[in-house]
Amino acid sequence: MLNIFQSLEISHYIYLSCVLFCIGLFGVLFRRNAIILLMCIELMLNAVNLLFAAFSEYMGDKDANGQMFVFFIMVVAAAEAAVGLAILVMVYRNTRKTDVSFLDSLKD
Amino acid sequence: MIGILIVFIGAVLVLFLGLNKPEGGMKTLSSLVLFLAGVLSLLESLSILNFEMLSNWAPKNMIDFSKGDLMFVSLLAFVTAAIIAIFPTVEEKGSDRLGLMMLSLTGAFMMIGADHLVMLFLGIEVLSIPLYVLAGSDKHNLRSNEAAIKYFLMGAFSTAIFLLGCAFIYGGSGSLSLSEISLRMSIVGHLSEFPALIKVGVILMSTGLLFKVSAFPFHFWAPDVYEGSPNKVTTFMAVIVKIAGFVAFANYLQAFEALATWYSKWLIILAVCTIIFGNIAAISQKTVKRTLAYSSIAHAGYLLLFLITPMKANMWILFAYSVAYALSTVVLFYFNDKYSTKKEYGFGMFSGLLKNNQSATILMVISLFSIAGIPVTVGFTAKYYLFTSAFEVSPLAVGIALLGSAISIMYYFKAFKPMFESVETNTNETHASKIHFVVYLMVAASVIFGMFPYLFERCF
Amino acid sequence: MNSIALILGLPLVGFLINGIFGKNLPKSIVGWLGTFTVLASFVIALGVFNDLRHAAIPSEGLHLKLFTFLNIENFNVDFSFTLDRLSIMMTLIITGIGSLIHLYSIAYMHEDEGFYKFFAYLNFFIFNMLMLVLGANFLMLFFGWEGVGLCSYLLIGFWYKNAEYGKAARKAFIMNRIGDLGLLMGLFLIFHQYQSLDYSIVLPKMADGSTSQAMLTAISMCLFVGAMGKSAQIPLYTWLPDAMAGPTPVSALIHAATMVTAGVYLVVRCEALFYLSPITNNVIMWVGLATSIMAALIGLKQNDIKKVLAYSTVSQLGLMFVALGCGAYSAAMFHLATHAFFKALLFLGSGSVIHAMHHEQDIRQMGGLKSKMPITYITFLIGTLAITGFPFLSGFFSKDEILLAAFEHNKIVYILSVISATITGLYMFRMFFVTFHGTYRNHHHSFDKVHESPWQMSLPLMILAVLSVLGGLLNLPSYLGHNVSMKLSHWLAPILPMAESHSELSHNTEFMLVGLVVLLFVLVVLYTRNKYVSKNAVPEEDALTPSTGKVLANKFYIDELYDMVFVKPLELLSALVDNVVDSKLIGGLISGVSTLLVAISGLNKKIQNGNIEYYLTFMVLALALFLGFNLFF
Amino acid sequence: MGNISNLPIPFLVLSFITILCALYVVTSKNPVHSVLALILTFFSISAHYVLLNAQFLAIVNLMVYAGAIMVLFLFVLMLLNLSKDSEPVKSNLWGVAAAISAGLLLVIITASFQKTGIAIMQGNAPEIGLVKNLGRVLMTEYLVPFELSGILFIAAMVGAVLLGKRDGATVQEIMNLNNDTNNA
Amino acid sequence: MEIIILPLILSLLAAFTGSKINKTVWGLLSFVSLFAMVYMKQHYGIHNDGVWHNTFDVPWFSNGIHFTLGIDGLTGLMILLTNLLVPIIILSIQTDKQKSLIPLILFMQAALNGVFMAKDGLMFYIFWELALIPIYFICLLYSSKDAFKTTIKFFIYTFVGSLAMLASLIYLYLKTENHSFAYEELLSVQLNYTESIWVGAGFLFAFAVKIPIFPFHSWQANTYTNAPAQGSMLLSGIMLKMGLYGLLRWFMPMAGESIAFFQPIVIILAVIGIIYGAVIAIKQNDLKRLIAFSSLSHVGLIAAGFMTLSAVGIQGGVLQMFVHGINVVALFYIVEIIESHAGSRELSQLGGLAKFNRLFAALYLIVVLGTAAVPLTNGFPGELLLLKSVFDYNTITGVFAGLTIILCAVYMLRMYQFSMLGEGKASLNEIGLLKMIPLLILVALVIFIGVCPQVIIDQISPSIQKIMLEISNSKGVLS
Repeated sequence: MLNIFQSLEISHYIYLSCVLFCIGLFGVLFRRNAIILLMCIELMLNAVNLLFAAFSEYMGDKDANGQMFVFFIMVVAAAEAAVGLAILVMVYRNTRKTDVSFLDSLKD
Repeated sequence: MIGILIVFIGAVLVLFLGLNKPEGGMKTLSSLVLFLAGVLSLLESLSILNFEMLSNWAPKNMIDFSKGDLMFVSLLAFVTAAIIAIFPTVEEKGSDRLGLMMLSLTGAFMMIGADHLVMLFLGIEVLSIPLYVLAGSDKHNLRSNEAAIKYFLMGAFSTAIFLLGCAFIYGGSGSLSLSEISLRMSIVGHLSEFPALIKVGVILMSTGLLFKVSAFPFHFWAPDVYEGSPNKVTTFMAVIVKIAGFVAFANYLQAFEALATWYSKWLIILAVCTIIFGNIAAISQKTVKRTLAYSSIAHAGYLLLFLITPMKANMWILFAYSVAYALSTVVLFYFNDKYSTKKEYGFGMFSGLLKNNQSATILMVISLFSIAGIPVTVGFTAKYYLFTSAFEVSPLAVGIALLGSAISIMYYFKAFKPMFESVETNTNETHASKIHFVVYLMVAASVIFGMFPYLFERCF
Repeated sequence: MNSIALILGLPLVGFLINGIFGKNLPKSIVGWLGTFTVLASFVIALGVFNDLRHAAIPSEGLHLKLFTFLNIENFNVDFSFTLDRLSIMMTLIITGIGSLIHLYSIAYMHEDEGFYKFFAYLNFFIFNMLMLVLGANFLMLFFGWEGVGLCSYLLIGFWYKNAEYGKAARKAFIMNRIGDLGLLMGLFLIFHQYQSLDYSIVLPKMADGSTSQAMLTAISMCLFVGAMGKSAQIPLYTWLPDAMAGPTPVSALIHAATMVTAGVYLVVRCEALFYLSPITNNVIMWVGLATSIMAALIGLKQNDIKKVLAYSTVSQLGLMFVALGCGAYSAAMFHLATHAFFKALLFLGSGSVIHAMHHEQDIRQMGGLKSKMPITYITFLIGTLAITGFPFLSGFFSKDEILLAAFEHNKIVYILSVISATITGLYMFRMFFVTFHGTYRNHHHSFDKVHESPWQMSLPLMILAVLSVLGGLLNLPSYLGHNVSMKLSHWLAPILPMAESHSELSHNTEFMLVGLVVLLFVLVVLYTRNKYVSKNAVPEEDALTPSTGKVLANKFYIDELYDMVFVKPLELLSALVDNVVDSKLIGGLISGVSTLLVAISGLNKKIQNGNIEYYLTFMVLALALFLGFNLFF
Repeated sequence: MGNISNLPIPFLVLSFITILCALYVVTSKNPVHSVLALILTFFSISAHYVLLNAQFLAIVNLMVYAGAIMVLFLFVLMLLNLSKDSEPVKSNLWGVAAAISAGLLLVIITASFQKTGIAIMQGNAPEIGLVKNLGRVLMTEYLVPFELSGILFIAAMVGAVLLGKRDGATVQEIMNLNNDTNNA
Repeated sequence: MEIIILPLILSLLAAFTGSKINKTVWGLLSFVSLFAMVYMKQHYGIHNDGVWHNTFDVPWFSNGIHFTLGIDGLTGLMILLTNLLVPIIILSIQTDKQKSLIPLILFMQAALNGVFMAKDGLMFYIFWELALIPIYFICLLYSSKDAFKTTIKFFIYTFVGSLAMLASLIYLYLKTENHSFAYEELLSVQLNYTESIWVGAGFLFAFAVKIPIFPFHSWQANTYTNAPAQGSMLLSGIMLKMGLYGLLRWFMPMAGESIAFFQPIVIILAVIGIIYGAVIAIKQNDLKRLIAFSSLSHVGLIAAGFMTLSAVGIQGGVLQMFVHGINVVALFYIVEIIESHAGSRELSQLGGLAKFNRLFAALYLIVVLGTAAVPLTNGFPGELLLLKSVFDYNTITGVFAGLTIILCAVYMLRMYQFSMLGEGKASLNEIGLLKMIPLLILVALVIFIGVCPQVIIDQISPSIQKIMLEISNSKGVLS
């Protein structure tokens, strides 16, 4: 489609994905709202998706494996989001909080 | 495949038939279905039965159950059947919990049989997602809620890391199929020639799996989630997730056999750390459940030792250890569930058990011996096999593991003090109640397997 | 039946019957059984004695091997016995005096509830003592050695309800054990050197001069330590006076006549060894001398009739060791024999007194007993004269021989020995006069109740008195004529090949020395008679004793010293080791490990704090570390 | 690492937008803004997919992520009335710690690839990312996972229902219920 | 096999019917294994050739790990001791309340027989551990307050020891040519010096804890004190012998070259232990504690004797193992009688008991004398041989070890005096004649062995020679 790949290296996508992934990761560590945490995890997953797609392109030769994997990740992410939000809503119903730092009654 | 099929169908059946009935009504059905799945898998693994049609339908490149894998499938099916059978059900209507547990089990089967990273990933998720829910299934208990959200967030997080690892491996090896990867790796041959992508991928994927099996330092979720979840779910988590995780881990590492010298280096360190950490942290625990949680971390450490041995020929050792671990852990969680009350969930719950219920005492004693690895229980046999095979690779690690099992006595035997105490009070109703016959069977099995250990080797 | 087996076996049979069935037997049977078994042994021994006199080879004796005791590689010890000229002499003394004392005990112990036990113990003692002297190897000797120590323990503590007696008994046993350890080490050295413990193998090898001087000295010193314990020499003598807690016949038999002389026997038996180790000889001589003088001095101020005799025994034993140190083995044996006679006599006599006085032992509570107890009085007098060296009584000759040997050897030793002998006279006559002369001083029991003892008691007294008088005939000095003199020395000569035949002194010198001794004796008698009979002096109350006397009365505070130097520190050490080292240090180390583990375990609380953010951060950091570690190192 | 100036403009622009949006997701105080930023991120990632010859994925990404999942998030946010800046701000220390952790990981991961040689992307056949091709692969090679992902959905559905089911307990009751266990 | 199966069956029977049948019956029944042992000895024809005859052999864990039992003179003596003492221990149970000890004791008997007969390394380890389990429960079941702490300490301590042994065994196992745990195979392994030190240290640690050799003894006194008398008897009478047996049978031949390295260490530690135990025993007030420390002292001597590697030392040691078993069981039996009939085992509460029962006093005295190694009692020959061997090894250690005969007399006589003699505060209830019979048997043995020790030496000496040959083969150090 485009000739941009003439000068594009796979490493660029790796870096991009890693940066995205780590941004998500930073969010997970930094934020306390469970919903935002969930969103950050989605961001991390998307970073991985991007990487898979890039690798799929990089492999060339009609390799659809990477793209298939992205497909399945999306499937799982959807299911995960559903369950995660259900849990979140349940917790919120019981405690009126979505702040994870208050959930520390289970400890040594 | 037959296992997945039957358990899935069973789960759907249970879900629909039990829609408006109390959960107890579906208990027998679900454990029978699981038992059937276990028996069929066992027969298949012993080459007595053959389900060619099924295996022909499914392309081999995705999921492939070897004979050994089928043994694990049947073990997990049996154990889940036992868990469902011996633990009490909730009073609510609807059999969602049973159904979810069975669905989760199919995920475990997928992990065991996975020969493709997609399959492995999917298996992990099918195993985990119902578990996130189950952990929080005691909806009105804040502790259960907390367990669910902790488990979910950390689980999802580790999944992301796992997936990043998958991506790197895909990028490094150009394939997602484990056997394909293995083939390509063996052609490349020399260690230094592997792209760094693969090593990073292996580490990241391992992190995801180490999280699942709750190995140090990715164990943080385990004590909290174990404590907060309902007892039945905790048991399921402690046994099924761990065993399935290790089988998957072993299968997946086998694909990277060419890297064995490299990965066994850090696996040894991890194993040693996990053993030391699990055992030491367990000492100061006050509640039985948390103690068992840390004990399961320690067991993860022992099992990590397995991963440094030549795994292909030794899968039966993993099996033996899984049997030992499953039998004793289930029984101990059962007793914890049976005797703990709202007020007393520490070791005091066993106080005066000897006086009130001698058979329960004996069962507990044998299970504790088994989990502590004292002969002639299966716990010893399994540990013996495991340590002997690991000894050749790293005597030092085995030495520490031995020390670890000595430390473990400190907390396992804590239960004996209240048990053998002479108490003034009259018969304790909870203590005096009958014990499920399956528990007897399990304890008997742990002694029999302990006395005739060659059964394991023969079956593989 | 072999006569050795009979000699040994009869007392054993007596012990077993009395010990097992004695409780249910009438006292008369028990007593006579005990007596007759020993008497029978004596008679048989006499027969053997007769045989030995006519034996073709004088150094040879009878042998008896029962069975192998131990046989491991080259360590081979048999349960075997030998009866030669030396052991027959000891056997005769043991069984002879033993049977007299048995007879005496029938009456003396008649009232005691442990009557059967007493006879069983006595018989057992005789058996052990015989084993000691008859054993054909050092281990047999050791058996008897420990056995008599045991019997001594049992008999000292015979009145077990009295805790003090029990303490004395234990003291005796433990002191003996200290000596035994020395003996045992000597045995090990002997075996190490000669690969055997049999006399027949070891003794000739010792004599042939092939052993190094150092080894000989080491062995002999070890054996001497054993002898010190058993024969109550400094520093191991303190048990003997305490041993007087036992019934008087026991004191007579064990702590005067037989057991305590075992040390002398041992040295004589190993004559070759000791003869060849001059260092040890010197040590023996000086230790013996010191013991002799010290005990004599202490004896001066003792008021317990038996204590006086006990210190006298220690003193006499010291003299015997002086003789041994000087190489006068036959003189030592001679004194051993005569001492057995008169000391047994004295003890039995004192027993008779005690019996009459209803177990009162303090001489200050006595006095004027001669009228009431004529037989006892006369026999006691004979005994006193014998021990103090009244001319031509047994003690005179035997002591003289020792003094001569000392004179020959070392003049200083001679002078000190003479002093010791003189002090003997002082305290013996002091005791004698205070007890039998003067006026009766006891207020608890009236004088009328004092009575002469029954015949079972007086008969042994009389026999022993006769022996004390005639005992000198055994070994008359050479100046009395060649035919009658030195019988014992000649008898023992084949057993003692190394010891020189002495008497290089001219008879004149001997006469002069004897004269000196006699003169001293007379002075002593006059002095004491003057003090205790004419002036009727009575020893002061303990509190009033002047300071020098106090030191003597308190036995030089040796017991206190031992208590301070050995017993207390040991007890302190025990408490220290138990409470500090064991529980705190070693026990603490082990429990410290578990405490440490628990403490480390508690640290986990900091990390596992329930907060998911921490968990996630830790996981990420761990992962980073993990990756970094793998990729960079 | 290649020279940035050599990179094609579309890639650079897209990457810039993606990272910027992602950062906004993470740092925005308002959850709704975060969601919207995340949707933007997904859009830009979809554009990347198009660049990478993954047309189907680009569409699916928009539909599933930006469409379904994000709407779900928004829905929950609205439902729980969390649209305002309810989240207490974490201390800077936490921010630093999190940044260090994440940065460390990033540095280490990227540093790991220093040794990986510069590989020019080969370029795929453009038609590979079309639904026709992907569908074929999905129904042949990936049939099993495809079927089995059904189990996943059943599980997720049952789970969500189980948790979402109302059973009439009020907050107060739940609090009471939990009090005794918490205190014990 | 018979003598493992028989007690096991009896144990199960006792567990199920225990409450109905008198304890004496169980005591008598347990004598059956003694007869079985005699039968076995006849059956397998032990010709005193020193060979460790196989009596039972089936593959077990895998082909290299067999269930192999064997018997020779040494094993024979040890199982004789076990099967002789166990009935006596059962008969020593005083009240019906303690009946539930019987199955545990019988189980223990089976395990102990297994330990002594095991010819396969792993089996040895398994029986070794199995023997630990019943004793742990015996200690836990009827014991005083802080029993849990002491028993867990005991258990973990010995468990750590046995794990060290397991590590050594596995190391040897992996070194064998065809991966086998058979005794002969393990013996034939050639190790270099460093390896042999590690392997030896593993074995030695296990045995040193069990024996116990100073300073690994800290579990001992408290465990003895807290355990019921039967537990103390089993522990000191038989279980300590496991350690010594292991030292002789497993450590010394397997340690290879390193034995020269361990020899002085063990001997010095053992000699320290001799004096250490004796010194502590001197001031003890609790009879059981006193015996515990005396035991430490006595077994130290045995260990030292073994490590001199001389025939005299080893045979004397084996003899003394047997003898110590008898003596210490007799002592604990006496303590049990005193405690149950006089109401206390504190020396400060006792005294003057002799007047109540002369027979008891006499038997007690004989046992005390036996322990204090008075000639013509059983303690003497063994101690003589041991002291001789230690003396020959090194004069100074010999002299220090010899102090035991003095110190032992000190504390044993003190113990006897303060409990039996004097005026006393305590009184002794009537002791049935039936209760005296076990004591009579033991005392008869005390005297018999004291007079004719050679009977036992003859039994063991061929097998000891064989073991010594194995030791010298494995390293060529033995002179």
